[in-house]
Amino acid sequence: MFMLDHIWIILLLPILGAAINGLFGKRFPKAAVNSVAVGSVALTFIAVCELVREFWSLPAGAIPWIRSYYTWMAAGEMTEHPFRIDFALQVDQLTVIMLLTVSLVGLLIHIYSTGYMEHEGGYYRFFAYMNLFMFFMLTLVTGANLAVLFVGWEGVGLCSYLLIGFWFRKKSAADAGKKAFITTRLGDLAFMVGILLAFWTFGSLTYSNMFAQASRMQPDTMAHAGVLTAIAVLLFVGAIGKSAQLPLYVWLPDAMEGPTPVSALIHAATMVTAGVYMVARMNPVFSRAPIAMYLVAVVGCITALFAATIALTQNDIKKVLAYSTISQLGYMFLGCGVGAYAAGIFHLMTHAFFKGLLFLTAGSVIHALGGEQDMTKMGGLRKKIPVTYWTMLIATLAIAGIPGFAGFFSKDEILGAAKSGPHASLWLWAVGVFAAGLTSFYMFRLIFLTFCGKPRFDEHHTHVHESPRKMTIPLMILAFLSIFGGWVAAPKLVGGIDYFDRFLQPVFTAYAPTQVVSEASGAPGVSAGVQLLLAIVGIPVILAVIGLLVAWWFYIKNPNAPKKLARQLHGAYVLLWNKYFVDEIYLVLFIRPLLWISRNVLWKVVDAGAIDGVVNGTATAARESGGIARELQSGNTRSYAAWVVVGAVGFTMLLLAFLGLAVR
Amino acid sequence: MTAVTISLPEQIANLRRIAPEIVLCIFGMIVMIVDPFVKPASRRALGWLAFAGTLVALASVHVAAAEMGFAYSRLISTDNFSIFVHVIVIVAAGLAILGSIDYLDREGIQRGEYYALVLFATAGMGILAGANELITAFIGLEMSSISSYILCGFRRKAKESNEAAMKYFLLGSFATAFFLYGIAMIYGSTGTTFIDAAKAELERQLAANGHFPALAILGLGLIFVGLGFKVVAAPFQVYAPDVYEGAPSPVTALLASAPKAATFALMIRIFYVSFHSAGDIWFWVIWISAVLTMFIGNLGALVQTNVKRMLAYSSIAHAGYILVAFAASTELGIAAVLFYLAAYVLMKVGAFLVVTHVGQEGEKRLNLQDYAGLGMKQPALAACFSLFLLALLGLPATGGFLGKFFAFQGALDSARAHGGWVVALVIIAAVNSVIGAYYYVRVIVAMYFWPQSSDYTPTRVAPALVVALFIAAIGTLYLGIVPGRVHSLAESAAHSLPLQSAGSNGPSNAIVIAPPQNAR
Amino acid sequence: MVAVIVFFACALLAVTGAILLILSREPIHSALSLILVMVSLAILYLLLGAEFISAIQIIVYAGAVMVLFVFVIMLLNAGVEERTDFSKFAKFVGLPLGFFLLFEVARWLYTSRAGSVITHGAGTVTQGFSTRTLSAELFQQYLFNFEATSILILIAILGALVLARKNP
Amino acid sequence: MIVPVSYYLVLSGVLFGLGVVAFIFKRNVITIFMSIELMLNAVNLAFVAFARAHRQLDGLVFVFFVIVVAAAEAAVGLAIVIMMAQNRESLNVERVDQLKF
Amino acid sequence: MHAQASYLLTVVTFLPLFSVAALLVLRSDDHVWIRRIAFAASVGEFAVSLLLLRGFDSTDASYQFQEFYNWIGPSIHYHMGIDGISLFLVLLTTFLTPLAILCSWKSIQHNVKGFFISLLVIETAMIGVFVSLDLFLFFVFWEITLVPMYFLIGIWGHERRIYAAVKFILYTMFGSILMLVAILWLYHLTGTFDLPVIENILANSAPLSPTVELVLFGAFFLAFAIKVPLFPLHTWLPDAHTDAPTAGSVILAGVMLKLGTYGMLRFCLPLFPAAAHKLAPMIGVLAIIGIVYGALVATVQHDLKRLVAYTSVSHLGFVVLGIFAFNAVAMQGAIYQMLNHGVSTGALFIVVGMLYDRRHTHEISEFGGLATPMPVLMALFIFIALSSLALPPLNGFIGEFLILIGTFATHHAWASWAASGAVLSAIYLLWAYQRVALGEVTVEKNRALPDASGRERFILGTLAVVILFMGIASPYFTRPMEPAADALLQQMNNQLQRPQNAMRRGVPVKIGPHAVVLPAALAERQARP
Repeated sequence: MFMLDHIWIILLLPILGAAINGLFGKRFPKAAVNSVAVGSVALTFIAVCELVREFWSLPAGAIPWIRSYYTWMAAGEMTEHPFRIDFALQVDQLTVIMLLTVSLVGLLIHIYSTGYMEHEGGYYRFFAYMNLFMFFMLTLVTGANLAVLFVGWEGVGLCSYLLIGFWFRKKSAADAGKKAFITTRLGDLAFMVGILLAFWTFGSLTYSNMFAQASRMQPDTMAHAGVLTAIAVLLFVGAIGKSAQLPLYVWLPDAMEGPTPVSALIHAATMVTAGVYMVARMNPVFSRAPIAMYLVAVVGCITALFAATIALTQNDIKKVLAYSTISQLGYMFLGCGVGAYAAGIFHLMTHAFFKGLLFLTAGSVIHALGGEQDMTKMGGLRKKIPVTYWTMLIATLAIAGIPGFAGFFSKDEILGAAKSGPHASLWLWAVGVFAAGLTSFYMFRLIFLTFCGKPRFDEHHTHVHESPRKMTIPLMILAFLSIFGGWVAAPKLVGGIDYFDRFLQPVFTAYAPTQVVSEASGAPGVSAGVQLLLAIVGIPVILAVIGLLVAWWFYIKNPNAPKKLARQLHGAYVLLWNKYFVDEIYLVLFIRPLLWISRNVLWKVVDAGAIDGVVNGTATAARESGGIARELQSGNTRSYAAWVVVGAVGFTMLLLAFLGLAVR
Repeated sequence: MTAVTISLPEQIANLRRIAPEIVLCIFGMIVMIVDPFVKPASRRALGWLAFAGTLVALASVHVAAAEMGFAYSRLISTDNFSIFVHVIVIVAAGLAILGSIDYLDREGIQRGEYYALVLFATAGMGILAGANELITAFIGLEMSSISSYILCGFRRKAKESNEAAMKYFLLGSFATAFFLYGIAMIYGSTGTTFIDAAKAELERQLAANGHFPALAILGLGLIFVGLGFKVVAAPFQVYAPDVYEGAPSPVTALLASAPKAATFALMIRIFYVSFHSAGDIWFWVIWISAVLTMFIGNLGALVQTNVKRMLAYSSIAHAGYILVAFAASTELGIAAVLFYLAAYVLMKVGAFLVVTHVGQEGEKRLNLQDYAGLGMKQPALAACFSLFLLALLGLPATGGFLGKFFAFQGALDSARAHGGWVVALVIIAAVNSVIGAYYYVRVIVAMYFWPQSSDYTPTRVAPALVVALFIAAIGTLYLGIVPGRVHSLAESAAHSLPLQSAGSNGPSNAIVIAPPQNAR
Repeated sequence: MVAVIVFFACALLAVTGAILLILSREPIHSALSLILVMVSLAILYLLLGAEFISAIQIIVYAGAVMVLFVFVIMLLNAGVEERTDFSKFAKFVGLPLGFFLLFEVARWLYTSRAGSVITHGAGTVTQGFSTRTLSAELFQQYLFNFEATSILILIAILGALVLARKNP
Repeated sequence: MIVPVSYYLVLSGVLFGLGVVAFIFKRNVITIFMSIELMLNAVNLAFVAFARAHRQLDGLVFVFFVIVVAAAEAAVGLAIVIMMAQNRESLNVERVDQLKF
Repeated sequence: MHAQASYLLTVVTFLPLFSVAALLVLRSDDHVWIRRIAFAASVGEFAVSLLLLRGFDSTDASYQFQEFYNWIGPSIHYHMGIDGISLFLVLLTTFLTPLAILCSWKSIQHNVKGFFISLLVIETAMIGVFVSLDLFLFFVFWEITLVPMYFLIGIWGHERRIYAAVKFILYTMFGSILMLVAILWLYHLTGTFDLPVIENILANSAPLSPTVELVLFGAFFLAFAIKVPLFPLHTWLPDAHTDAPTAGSVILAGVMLKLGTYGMLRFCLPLFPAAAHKLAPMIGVLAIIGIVYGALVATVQHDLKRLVAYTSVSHLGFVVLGIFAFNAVAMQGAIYQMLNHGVSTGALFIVVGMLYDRRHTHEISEFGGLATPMPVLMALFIFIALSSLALPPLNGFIGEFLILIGTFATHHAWASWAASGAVLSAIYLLWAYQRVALGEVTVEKNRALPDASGRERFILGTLAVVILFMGIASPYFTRPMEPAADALLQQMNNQLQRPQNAMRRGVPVKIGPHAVVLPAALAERQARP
């Protein structure tokens, strides 16, 4: 039980790595930096495995397993409403899944990065940031209360900022980093208020206490329902920022300015899914707030479609993946929103595998082309970088939901829940399914544009080469996971048990509201074989295949068709190409007015004009009256004598007048 | 009328009670006698002699203090109050003399008469401080005034000095005539000119008629004209900037400090003792005058570029603050006035002595611009000046602050009697001290923040001046940090005045408690 | 009756002298008018039974002091007074208020308690007003003041010495 | 016929007032100085009248002192006038306004 | 109550002044030794002040290390003492001063002696403010802080230093002079200047009438609000900061602004609870306006130092909000935030000063891409900026979080609005950082700028460690504050609940080490039925 008692070791390892590399890495040789960085994450992974091993032998009653290490914040401890936050860590099924995903994907990406970043300046810095990120991400998932979660939550945001702006000399990179941080902070504002409200509602921020309180509340009563909904909505707004949902998704495409491993780790596999994790973690609250749930589902669903449409027209390979990520995150929220938290988390995990893989392979492509990201300048790479091609194809098949691949199982579960789950809604399902078709289309478009057809780059100048082993091995491992990572749920298709779901059920049922039935398996009364068939040739799959075919038709069969179509549907195309002008709208609607008001009204008018005007005006008035006062001193003795007489008359009259008052 | 024979011991006691005046006058005469026998080059020794005179006078204050009581058929009252003021006046004179020694050399007017006049003037102020009779006070006032007129014109060749002397003389005599007429009226309405006897008579008449004799009140008003003129209370302050600017700087130092202290002492005796029961009436005069004085002084100073003139305006402003304490019409108010005077004299003399030095030959360098960079060239001098300025500004840990503090405290203390008006007065004073901060601070700005003016070659600060500045600075700090002793002396001085008439309440040590809201 | 006539005559003379002092443009005329005032006051002092004061009024004031004035006027050759009017304030505020003060003071003096005492004509001098008692008062009761005035005279001498000497 | 003291007092007041008016009205230093003397004379008259009213000697003694002071003042004042005359052309006080504001 | 005689507070308060004496002995061109002695003195002072921590009983709400002597007359005492509120503020002062001295090591080249003397004098004065328990003594120290700061700005400041210095001193003096009147009025009402005694009298025997209380509260509050500075009284601050030398800004932002918030805690709330309650809504709104306004205006500044100055307006708004939320958590948060702001903003000013040392400008446009030539300095910059924008687990977060969570208990809307400050702070700090540090080097001169020297690394490193420590070990600080903060609120509540006419009898009030007997007249008044 060593690891269970010392969960903090999992956090310590990466932060140690970050500290060593950050403080001294500049003087280290690359190998040393590598071994510190990868070593610490590898050790973390091992520690996580050990933790999971020990977790397995825990009795059900001991879960969630909480260890509190020290008091982090304390105030008003002697009052009626003490406030105390312990630095406490928690292990339960959800944590285990997250820990495994994060540490494994993290490890693979670290290994990959040693190859990818080999020739970059600031090598040590990169790994210090990456380790720091691991620390915060692990803090986020292991924290036993919302405050510790918030530490990780903000910390990953910071690392995201640092890593996006890793090439800080590039203005766009620096801008993107800042945009990412500030946009997510906007969500965090609501998140913070949500935390405040949660604290004053539940009297604690520790999950177990909060949930116990929540389960005692009456969602039927207006007051309770209102406050629970408010908490849920506020927290979810935080998730919107962090997980790049509408309308705060704008930072994620820009975040692609960062090095590709960063995109893989942070902006695909782990950080952006923190919102999903949080919603799943807070399921006792969300489940009692149907309106919030519906909001989650709707936002997720619309984002899934919205981002997918933008992805259709993008040419930057990473941008496509970024929009794809937004879209897939939408699926996860859709899952959570319809009550299928397990499905959402399942998709989170499989997405971590295949989207991580997609980014890494994209990185490999870029690496191979010497930094080229524009797909219109690629093509025909299939033969030249076969490992990359095959692994990317696997990932694409996974994301497109082709049966047998990991993504198929998770997406299917989400869509299934949307159709028949506790909070099912047909239109959510329909939109989700349509988006799935679009996903298939743009992903295959990506594959075809990149790997098929004739090379559109200058072959003489660009020496295309397969990436080194340390990059390809992680690709292969992830490809393996992209195929088989979802198979734990496979038995369900034949009427068996969804092991993933069952493993996670305790987390979602422990405090679940009684009236909600959480089991959402396939339609009863139909034989296993038919179920399997229905699933495999279900509408989503069919749409996925259609998407594939359309992509094939457009980009292999008939390469001129896209341009023609773009010309025919000019308006739509411009709209999509420019990402619905959202960035521009934000600029005109919010940013510019805010800056203008700040500068020209608040600073120049209120501060310098009004307030200082009053202050300086007083000074001027004093000086003016000083001028008057000095005018008394005309230098003329007769005037002076007159003043004496004025005083004499004035004061004697005054005295006599008061005397008169006294007499009367 | 029977001839009164005075016993020898009584004679000696009388002499001891006016020992400081005697010492001052004797030293004044010695200076004059020695003067013809001293070579012009070594006349500065007369200055030291005169300074020694002030030292001996200071020592002789102890002699007087050991023999409290009325002297010379009650004309002079040697009490704690008079002793306190004597010390202030003599210290101011001593410092002014120290500041004069090298100044007179520099201006080429080193003459024994100067010192003699300073000593005589000081003796006159001493008489003012101790006078228990109005004609005695009048003579004391004239002794100090006439000496001051002459001292103002001591730089004979300088036109501004002439002008100052003329203005001061004419207006001073004018105001004195009012003062004298006031005395006549009090005499007329009470039949006496003794301050304590007048009090009794006035209170008798008050009891008999239910009101004060109008003539006495009219006399009080005219007395305020005369004395207000001397303490530069508005609207009688008009002459002050001109005279202070034109007079030789050490004389200004003396003029702006010592006579003010002595005259305030007399004012306290007249207003607080004789007219104690009319406090409700004269409060308003003081109130209005205080407000006018503060505003005129501070606002006028605000626009000055001539440092000497600025300090002149500032002394008007300070008269206003003292009047605030004066308005309290309580024992605490008197103590506050006395303490303020003690602090004020030190800082004002100190400030003017610095001006004396920086002015250089012919007092040409009086402008703010001439102080530019003084902080770098003569750091010690500038530090001293800053100390005095900050003290005048009322910064804590200096005497100036405690002066203001006690003044405000004394005034607020009388809130029971005068209600919100006195609070308003204090607030006005507070606002004024912020206005005042600006121009004091501006001099510091010039000294430290402005680039050094190139045409100024600093001259060595003469030892006598160093001693004077040192004393003034230490005194200012002493009064700021451990003012307890001086303040308790001031309190006992205030207590020594026969303020109370029979049957009236004790000094309001003013613990007024807001009445309970719904007391039954 | 004689006293009344004398009083009014002298009062008239005194006021006339004062007005002449104001109106005459030659300083020497003013000085002479002032002497007129002083002399008539001396007569009034007699009427009030203060012979000694009356005497020194003539000797010291009208005699010594005014001679000094006349002497200085002659010395400086002071010509016709220049009637400049630089101070509007003095003209429009000072002078009216000066007259106002005149009436005010006169009124309150008139109504005062002391004013209701009735004096008798010349020759009804009470015993106390003799020069002998006066000097006793001066040298016993007011001895200190008397001594102090000596210093005052000394100061005056010093002043004259310092200020009026020739420029070297 | 008898003369009340108040008559003398009124005369004193009138003279004092005229002295004040003269002080403000006159421009020549010497005549201004004379108006001060006029005021002092008025005071003296008041003193004597009051002494008479109170049947006291003190008032007369005061007059004595006032005269002495006036004499001393005169000496100094005239010395100042002479000094001014040495340094300036005019004895007009209105022209002596170098110090102002 | 600790009855044993202790001179520690006197020593801590006046030790810097004694070092001034040592400095005065030195020749004024002996810069090296002046610096060394000043630094050694301030470090020694810090070490001595740590003794306070050792002897402090963190479970005790009362004043500790009390010293009580007669000073002036019967009513003015030399009364010192600290509680949980002032303890750390004293330590903050003694901690920041050595760093301020160290960061002026090279940048001050003329009139070195005067500079360090000013710094040490100001240290004494500020500590004096925090430890005074006598209103008179408090006011003396309060005013004395102004003068050395005025000289710091005026002599060693930048372009518009004279305007800034004069504005600073007049602005603050205006507030404090009215406070003086209020102090005197309190004396008039109670007959003493001793804070605990006044508290007791006002609370138990002689409650103020609502109007008087409101007026007195206003006078005190105005002085403190100007110092804080609370919107709209803040305009002296940007000017003063912009033109102050680095050490001046550090002390000004680090400690002097806290004098205002400290004053609110120490005087406004306990003495005038009803008025504080009545006006709290208004003050809370002003604080929030300050938070948002300061942040917005900071965003558009093109002068880096002015930008940081405006952040103070924003951050101090949080503190005021926390104080006037009347909640134990918020109040502790506010006190803690004072410390945080002192450390973080002090550090920010030090960074700005280091840039100024190199380039002699504060214009952001003159920088750009500095991370290339000076990575270490810029890394420390971003670290400090993150602390300032309240990133967990750094110190700023704890303070703001505590304030928000406490405020939220009573005022949901306030807390929500205030939370927006966190977003805005991210905007202005990151934008500023970006324009300074990121991108290509835009000004050719900047390419060759040296990175942080050892001394600079030491200064910022120390601050960074403290920032981190305060972020992860906050109870170490907040727990000793708790009793004092609770007692304060308790006292306020008691007074608010007590009906005005319920006067307690019991004439001798035992407060502090000495039994203070009420003035006779008061006692007499009480004895009357």
